[in-house]
Amino acid sequence: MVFTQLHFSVAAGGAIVLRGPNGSGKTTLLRLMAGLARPVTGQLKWSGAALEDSDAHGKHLRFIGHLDAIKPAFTVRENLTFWRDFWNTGDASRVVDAMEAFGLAALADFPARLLSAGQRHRLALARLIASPAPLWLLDEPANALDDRSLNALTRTIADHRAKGGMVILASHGADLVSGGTTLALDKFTPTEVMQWDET
Amino acid sequence: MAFENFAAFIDMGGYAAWVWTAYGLATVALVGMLVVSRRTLKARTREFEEMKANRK
Amino acid sequence: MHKFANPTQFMRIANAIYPWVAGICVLLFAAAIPIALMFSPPDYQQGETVRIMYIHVSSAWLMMMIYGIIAANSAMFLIWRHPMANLVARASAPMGAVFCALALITGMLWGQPMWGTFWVWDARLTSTLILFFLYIGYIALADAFEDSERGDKAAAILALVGSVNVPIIHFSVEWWNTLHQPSIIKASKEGVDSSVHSSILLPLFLMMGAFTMFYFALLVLRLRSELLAAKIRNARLSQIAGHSAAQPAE
Amino acid sequence: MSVFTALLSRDLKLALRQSADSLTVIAFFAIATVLFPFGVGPEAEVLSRIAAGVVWVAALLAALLSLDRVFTVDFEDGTLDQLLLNGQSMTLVVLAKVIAHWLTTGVPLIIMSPVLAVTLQLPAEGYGTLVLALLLGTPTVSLVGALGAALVLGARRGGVLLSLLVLPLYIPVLIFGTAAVEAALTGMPSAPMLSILGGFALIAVTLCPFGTAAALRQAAE
Repeated sequence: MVFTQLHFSVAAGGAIVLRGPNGSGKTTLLRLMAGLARPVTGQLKWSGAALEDSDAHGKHLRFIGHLDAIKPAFTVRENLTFWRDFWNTGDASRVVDAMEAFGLAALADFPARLLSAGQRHRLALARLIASPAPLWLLDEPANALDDRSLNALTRTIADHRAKGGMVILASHGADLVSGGTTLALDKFTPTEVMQWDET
Repeated sequence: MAFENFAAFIDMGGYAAWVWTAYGLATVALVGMLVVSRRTLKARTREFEEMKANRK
Repeated sequence: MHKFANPTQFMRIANAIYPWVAGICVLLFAAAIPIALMFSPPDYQQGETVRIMYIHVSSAWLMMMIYGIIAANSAMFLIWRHPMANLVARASAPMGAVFCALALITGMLWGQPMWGTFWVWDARLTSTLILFFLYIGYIALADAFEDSERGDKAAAILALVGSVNVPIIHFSVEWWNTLHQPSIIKASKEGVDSSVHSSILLPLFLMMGAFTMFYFALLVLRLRSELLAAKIRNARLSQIAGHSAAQPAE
Repeated sequence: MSVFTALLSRDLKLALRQSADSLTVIAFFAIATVLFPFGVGPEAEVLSRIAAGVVWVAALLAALLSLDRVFTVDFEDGTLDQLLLNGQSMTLVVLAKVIAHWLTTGVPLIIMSPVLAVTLQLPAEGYGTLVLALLLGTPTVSLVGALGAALVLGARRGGVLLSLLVLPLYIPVLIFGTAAVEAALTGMPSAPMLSILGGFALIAVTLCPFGTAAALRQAAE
């Protein structure tokens, strides 16, 4: 929507960091890659084949956006269990692993409405482990995280890539990946949403 | 000609109130749509021209 | 078909036929109005009130035709994402609502002298009323979003849902009507239907033609203004995008 | 199917935890019905004539009230984005949501309806058909309503707009729903009307989920 002439790809184990000022379209680009938005022109390819069916694309990826998709009436465990059951990848024990990885194990049976902003964000990130998928799309994942959680996230991303997973994340702060490609979005000229010829 | 004189035409066989109201409302509706549409078109043309002029 | 998807191409054709459509519209009105009001004979049962029928039926015809046009264009917009189809649907909707209202009001003005009451739960009037609500819903939904693209798509989906529903609603109301209506009104309605002869058909067709041409002529005008609105909006959007991208350099 | 079962059981569990929501809808249904005797007078003859229609209209309005929250909460907290990335089929997601809505509002309304019909002096012959008609008609109400709710996500004045969009589409259900009860009261067979209601439900279940899925997709865009 806001970029032209953007072309890139990510290989297994690879990572891309999207950088750019506010309004440069990092979120839009992530949502395009998730299949949540459709490009006006241009194509999304998975393993070399163009993606036609956005419904099926969902099983390739986990998307963590600004909204955490947490039900306050459920406990931490119930929130994670639901998403694991929903996507049905990985075994049930991963819910516990996920809570441990992001330091939520002690909070497992607390209702999510009691969590702080940082804890909620960690709970959202824990979905990455609870129900695995090859491609992670993370929108500003470092937001609201303390140093320990930041380390946990960095480690989780490194593990994921070591196992052949891919990560694309938008960030304007800390470096969460090593050896990834950086894509600076402010280089691409903004254009009109729909182009009309002058009459 | 279905009417003998002008008065009969206006009277519409006693149904003047209904017939003329219906035709009057139809006229108001059609002319109203025309006027409103033309006015928005003119307003937008002006706005567009101003935008173009400001850009240069 | 895809040639018409390009706004420039589309408007070139539309602007070329506009004077013809407008001219034919004026000619048809010039013929239809005197014939409908003066030269055609009164109906043997309805008397002079039959003259209301010419505009009533013409409005009713347009409200249905416009709904069809909106539904077809909504489908084209959703499937092929033709921007022009969307604009046609959006530019047509207010006109459809006005014709629908006109059909309702003239129907009431016709019903009062004929049936002795402004409103009867006659199948046609009831269906028209429901269609009017569908039009209002469509227009309200199309304008309910800050992001106009969302309004376009939501309204297009609604129009398609409506097009499946209109026949169902019509059938239901028709059935409900035969269940509940006393036979007097039915009889007088059949009186109208059976008395359709040429002296009525000529002014009716002229009036329907005039109304139809009026719609197409006005559609071209409204499309021009919708296109301008889209251009203005896009220019604003690109200004905003330009500003934010320029920020870090400053 | 994991998408369907997981989501359905989650929605039911949520509804159980927040059961006040469902109870409010039922309370509204009762209040709306009880208003009618005050409006038309307590004469048993008048009330029994309009009983079926009143129960149906009040049930439709109560269902309408509950539709607002079918997708709104999920839309606002980001759950909808994740539901769209289910990897199987958005239609399944929609079906799970609709069935959950029907179980948490449609079914309580059906259970409540005979009680309210008693206060409106509905003759004894009518109850079976009233419940059957509601049983066949409310799925359509949920299906069409979910479509409307998906369309108005994020709209200004969403609630009012929803009623404007959805109520005209409910008219066929209302017509045949009340006609079925009326037929039963006059000793005529009500099966034709009931089968038409079933037909509406079949049409709705084949078409509405696709429309709803499309509407949800464009709401997230």
